[in-house]
Amino acid sequence: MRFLMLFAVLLPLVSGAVLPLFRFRRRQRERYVFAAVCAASLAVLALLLHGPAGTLRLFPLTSTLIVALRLDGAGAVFAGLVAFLWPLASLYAFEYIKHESGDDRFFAFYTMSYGVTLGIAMSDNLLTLYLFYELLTLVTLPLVMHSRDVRSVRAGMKYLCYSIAGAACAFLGLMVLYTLGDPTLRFVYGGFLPADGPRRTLVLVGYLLCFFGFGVKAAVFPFHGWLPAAGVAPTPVTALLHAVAVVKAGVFAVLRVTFYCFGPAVLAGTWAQHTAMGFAVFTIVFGSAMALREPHLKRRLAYSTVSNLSYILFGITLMTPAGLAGALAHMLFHGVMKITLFFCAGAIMYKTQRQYVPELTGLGRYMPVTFAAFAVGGAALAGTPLLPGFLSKWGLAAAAMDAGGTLPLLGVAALLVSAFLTAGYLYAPLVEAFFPPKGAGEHGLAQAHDPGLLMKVPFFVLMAAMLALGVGSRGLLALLARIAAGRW
Amino acid sequence: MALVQNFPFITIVFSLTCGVLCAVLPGRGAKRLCLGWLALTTAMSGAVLRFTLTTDGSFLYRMGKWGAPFGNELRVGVLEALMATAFSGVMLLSLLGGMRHIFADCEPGKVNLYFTMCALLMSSLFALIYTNDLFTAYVFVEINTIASCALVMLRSSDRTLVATTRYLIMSLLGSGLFLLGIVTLYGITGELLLESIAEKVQALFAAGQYSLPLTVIIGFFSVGLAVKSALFPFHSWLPDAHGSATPSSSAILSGLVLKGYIIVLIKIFYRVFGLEIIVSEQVSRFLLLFGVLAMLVGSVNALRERDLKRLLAYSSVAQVGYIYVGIGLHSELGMVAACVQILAHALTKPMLFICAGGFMDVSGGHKDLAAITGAGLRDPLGGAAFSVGALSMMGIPFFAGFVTKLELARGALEAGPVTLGITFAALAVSTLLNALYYIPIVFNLYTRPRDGAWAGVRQRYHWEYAAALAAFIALNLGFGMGSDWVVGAIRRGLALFGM
Amino acid sequence: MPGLVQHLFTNYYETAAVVLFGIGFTTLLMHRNLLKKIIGFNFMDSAIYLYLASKGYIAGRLAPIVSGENADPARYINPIPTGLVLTGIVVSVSVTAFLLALTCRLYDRFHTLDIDEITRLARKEQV
Amino acid sequence: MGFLLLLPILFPLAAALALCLRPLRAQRRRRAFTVAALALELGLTALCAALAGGTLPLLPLAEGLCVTFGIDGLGRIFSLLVAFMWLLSGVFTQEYMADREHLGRYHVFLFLTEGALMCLCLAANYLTLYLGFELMTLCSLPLALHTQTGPARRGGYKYLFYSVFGACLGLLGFYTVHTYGRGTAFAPGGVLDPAKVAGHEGFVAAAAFLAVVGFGAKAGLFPLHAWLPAAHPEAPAGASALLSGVITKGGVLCVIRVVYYQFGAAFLRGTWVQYAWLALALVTVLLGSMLAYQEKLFKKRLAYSTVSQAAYILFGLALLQPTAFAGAILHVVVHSAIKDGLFFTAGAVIEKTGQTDVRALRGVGRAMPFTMGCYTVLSLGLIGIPPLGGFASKWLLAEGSLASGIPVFGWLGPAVLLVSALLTAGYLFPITVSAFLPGADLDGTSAPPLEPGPWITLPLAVLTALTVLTGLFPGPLADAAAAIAAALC
Repeated sequence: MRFLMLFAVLLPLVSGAVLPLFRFRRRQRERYVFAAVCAASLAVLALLLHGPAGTLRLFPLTSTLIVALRLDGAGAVFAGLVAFLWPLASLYAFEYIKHESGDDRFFAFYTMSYGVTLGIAMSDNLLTLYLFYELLTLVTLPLVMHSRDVRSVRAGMKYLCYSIAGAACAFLGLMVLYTLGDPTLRFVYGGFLPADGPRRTLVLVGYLLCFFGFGVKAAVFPFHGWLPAAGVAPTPVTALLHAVAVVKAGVFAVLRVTFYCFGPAVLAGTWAQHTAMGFAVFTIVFGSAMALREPHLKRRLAYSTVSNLSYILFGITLMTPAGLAGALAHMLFHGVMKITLFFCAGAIMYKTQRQYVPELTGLGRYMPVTFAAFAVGGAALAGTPLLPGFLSKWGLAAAAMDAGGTLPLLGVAALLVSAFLTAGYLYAPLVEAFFPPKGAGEHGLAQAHDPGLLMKVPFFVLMAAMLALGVGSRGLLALLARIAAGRW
Repeated sequence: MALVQNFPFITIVFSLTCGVLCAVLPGRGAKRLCLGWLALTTAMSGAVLRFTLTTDGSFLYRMGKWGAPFGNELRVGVLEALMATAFSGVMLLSLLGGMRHIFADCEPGKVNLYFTMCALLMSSLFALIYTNDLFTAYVFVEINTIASCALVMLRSSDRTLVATTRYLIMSLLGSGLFLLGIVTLYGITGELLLESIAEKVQALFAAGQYSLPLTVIIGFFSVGLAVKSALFPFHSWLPDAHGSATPSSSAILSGLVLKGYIIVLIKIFYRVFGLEIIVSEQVSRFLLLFGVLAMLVGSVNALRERDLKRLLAYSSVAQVGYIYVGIGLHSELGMVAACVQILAHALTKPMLFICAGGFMDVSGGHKDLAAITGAGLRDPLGGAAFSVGALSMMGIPFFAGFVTKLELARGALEAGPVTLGITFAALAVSTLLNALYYIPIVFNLYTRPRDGAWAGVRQRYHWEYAAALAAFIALNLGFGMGSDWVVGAIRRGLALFGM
Repeated sequence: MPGLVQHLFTNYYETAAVVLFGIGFTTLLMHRNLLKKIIGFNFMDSAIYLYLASKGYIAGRLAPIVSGENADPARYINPIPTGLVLTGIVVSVSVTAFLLALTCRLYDRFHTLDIDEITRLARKEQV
Repeated sequence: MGFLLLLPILFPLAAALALCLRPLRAQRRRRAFTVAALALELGLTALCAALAGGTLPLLPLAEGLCVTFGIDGLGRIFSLLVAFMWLLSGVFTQEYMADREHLGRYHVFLFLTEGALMCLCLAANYLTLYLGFELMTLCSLPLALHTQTGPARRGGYKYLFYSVFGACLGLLGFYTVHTYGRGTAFAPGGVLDPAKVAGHEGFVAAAAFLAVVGFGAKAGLFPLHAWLPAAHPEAPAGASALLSGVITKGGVLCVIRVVYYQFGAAFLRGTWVQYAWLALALVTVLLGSMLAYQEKLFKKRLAYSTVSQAAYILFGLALLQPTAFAGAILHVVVHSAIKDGLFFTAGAVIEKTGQTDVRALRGVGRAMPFTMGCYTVLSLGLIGIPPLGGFASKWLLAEGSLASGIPVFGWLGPAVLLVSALLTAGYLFPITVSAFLPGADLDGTSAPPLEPGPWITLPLAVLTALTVLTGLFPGPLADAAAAIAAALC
């Protein structure tokens, strides 16, 4: 079973890397990519069903620092999410990318990032995580810069700049752990730093370095700028990477650092926790507010991601098992919801070349499936009961209320304000699309229609998934609670 | 005395001889002799390294059998042997990798002189590594200077002429200060052997005498060697010299020559003054400060540079800054980090320069960033090696640069809060800057040029180029993954220094 | 003050060396003319050799080439400083030669000895 | 008989789905289907009200989160009210909107909204209530937006954002109850756990207040009332009637559930929350009346009137006193009937004459005697003239207020109610007067008869009758309300 982890990580990496060598035609390439992605996803599925398998040590870098894989509860959540969404996004990408050039390069890196993301999920220790984290930046950069025009290159440089700076800071935090904690950096639930160890200030500064360093990918407030800019990438990339894989990798890394390295025992109640939580709370409101005033649909969704990622960070920085459970739930649910919304935005762009919210006027009638998916996703994200967003927000808020204290309560307030703003920025496009002003010109709409089957299938699957998660995730939530308590 | 113990002396002296022989041989013959000899010295240094590791000690080698206090001595420990092995290996690979350019760039009939200079340079590097007295150090510093200037100049163009002149003048200033330091130290102590000076200096220091002259002397050594190793703010000559020379020269100069001087400085700091004095004289503060500035200034300049080789040269300025930061941490861990960086950079930068040469081959001889667009596709091996180098420079795990970052951060964590803060900030910013100029280049390398320029051009691989790059890649990865062994060796070496 | 003056006059070798070194160093640094730079460099080196030679000689001791019954190292002058001076002279001669050769070639090419001017011209040509 | 609870909720959804899948384009068939379905829904609701009991835990979403339905006295009253009003509105719509656009969409959302309201009425815990509230907002939004004109869209947006904002405040109440209570199932007297609350009284009280304000937004409670006059008048009259007459009562039901069944009347009695709430309610009463008084657009005037009248109910609830509670419940029913009727008349008048300004309605009484007659009766009821519906409820409210013994508000309330009643007369009655007695200068003899058809007049007649009946026999309803109140206060 342990080697299955290696298989899941290496298969997409290798098959992506060698893809350009084959000089495929389009159909062949699609089959090849889909086969590789599905095989990796099946491997992940098998791993999830099998439960925790031991550690697979790959390469020792030094006697203590070892690149190793291990799948534990938190990793399984992330891996499961990614494994579920990647095949869907691939289907979507096959159709979407048809009219862009450079398919080989695109799919090569697209497949490789899958392996890297799984690597992050299955990291056994912080070093391995850091390694894959850096790699993720590098393999996703070409995807951001895919179209090679000035805007995308600039966005790519911004992305690179933010990510590398973040990783550099995180590395320094890693070194603090390495020196003051366990030099193997192996993840242990509850952390491996002694609770009353020496050099507390350094420890806390190290935590903040890690938090903000990894937080860059999680788009926490002062470091969020790259995410809306990166929206120039092709939509499958924005949807999968900038709503799920990359940003969740950042969140996941913060989770690992908080719960599995420094440990709540060391951090809870310190100024470091308060700082981190303060920034998360602020970002929640900030991201939503920015989304509300952003007319460009994809950038609006990106700001929404900024806000929602901080929901998760907020749950993590509560540093209670309940908070972690809420965070994990939101990590899962947000992934499903946001990818749906991005797919919708992409389908609209693909079919009508419209990118701004006011341009959506009246489209609802012509692209019913797309907008139905948007409606479901939007309602879910706004926190309507019976859809998944409500559950995770409820979990987060309940955890915060249990934790008590000014900042957590402020966080609850931020969640509510953000829910309100979310409704504002997601329902508005829907109203535009379904209830256009009377007599609004409908020219150019006639040829607008729902995208082809390959893009529609993900819509249906995702809608079904959202409904299912909304009403049937009791067992899942219980499992997440167990994971969050360190019992998996 | 075991046979192995003669090897250091043999490598030095026979390198000189080899240089002389090369001067009278025709080009191809000189090449064969030089390469063969370098392979042999690598093997011999390796043997010495093995010997020191197994005996776990250092030994002295007296040249001319004169005893202290008069003689010239070599001192061989783990660290010296390690450096010698690495240096001669890198020298060999750098020459191999840039061989085609050497023959293309040198004036016909003068190719053998290139190998002469290489042999002389190698000899001086060995001597700088092994020397145990200031006299030998001075002599070989000068040989080193002249040989490296000649290496720059042998690619005959106006640009190299000017660059060589500036390089030479700066070097002369540096060696002048170095010599002044030696002389002043001799004036106070009357000794030239490192151990003997150390004894006297310790006594003087303990008695509180001559504290001002001692400070001035440390200043002479530091500034003199800093000029020669292009520490900020004395780096202005470097981009010209390294940017305009033939790829092998750039590789050797960036990878080895700069480091040779730094090794001398480390020796003087450790074996003459001892950490205590260095710390109390606040010299390390300055080194740290200027190291940090070098890291930033070098990188920022590199970021603005559009010429690949000059960019790499500026990157060297930044990388030298890392070494000085390590020294400036004034702790054992810091010194380990400095030594690691010497090796890591010696393995990485020459590879990048050789790649730059390869890219020039497939881009019509141009070396500005716009011209090499897509060069990675036309020269896949070069592209791969350059990518490895770039990742190493960014400090990604698995690559050599990561070990430096790791050790430097470890060293910084032992220091006080201010030093820690400065070093951490510098590390973070520098990592970022490195990524910002290396990653776009790598990206550019794999972008097909829009205008279809150089379509159909492919690198015609010669075994020398291919072998050199393959070996560099392997060494870089090996260093990154086997750093435990290297760091352990360095630590033992430093312990033998009398830490 | 009188003490200092007296010191300066007693150690006249050293005083002269320091003055010479100062002249050489400033010439090397400040002058833009290559030839003057080379001369400055020679001044500087000479100053060092003077200083070293004066330091290396201990009155009343034997030159290390004298051998025989007085083989006690304590009775010899250390030969290394002298060797250092000799080596230094060799080095400086060769470096001077190298520099002069370079200067010739630069003058041939650019018809000027001003290093800044030369740099400027070379850069212009490149562009 | 738990599953019976699902019938009134799921049946409208099924009807909506059927309409979605098979749009009935022919007017006759759609008319028959709609009326039959709404009547059947009323029957199902009655069946459910009569037979069902207990609770039905339906969907366990997570630990401590389960969508649960149940029925009690309050639920019976509200669900029957909803089903009844819906039927009338459905009937009214058949003629009123016979030739409008997007009728299929309108009907689908009409059914969906009914289902959402049923979910709200039959909710047995906070989660289900919140679910119903959200669904109600989302499903009724298309009704408000229906005409897609500029003002309608603006009003719709306002409606959406005010409601969502209110829901967010309600959600805070949910979180609070969940944290400080013994679960969130509705129980008379509240579920707060004193042991958990101890030390956090201030926060819990604040959360309760915010929840009241939030849910109160749906009932037009100041300061979140501004959406109501913007959204209600722009919808088709059938929808305005439901929005004003019934959906505002959804907000009232939420307030009742949260205050009386979650936080508990005892917890809030005498606290600043109660006083602030009372103050807000009274301010809204006056504000609504005055704004209605100076408003010239007919439907907008009615919308302001709703603001004022719904605040009567909230005032009664805020007193936390059994008599006032009974009065509030009574007023819920009465106001529903009257406001529905008034909007029907307004719709009919506007539809037939094309005039939206009240000043242009001179002499309408001659053209539409029956409609305006009903209007007169209904407005008398709203003013509170005995023996019509409004009188009994207002009487109970005033009585409860005086009996509550709350300083200042105890006597200020009735005074404000009185002033508001005068204002109500002031803004409703002149229309009647000018409709029937236009003055000598208007030549009314040639006015063609504009009386609408039976699909409009019938619901109007029913509502007028209901107004009279509740005025004449308020007893059973008041007793039922008093019985509920006894357990709560």
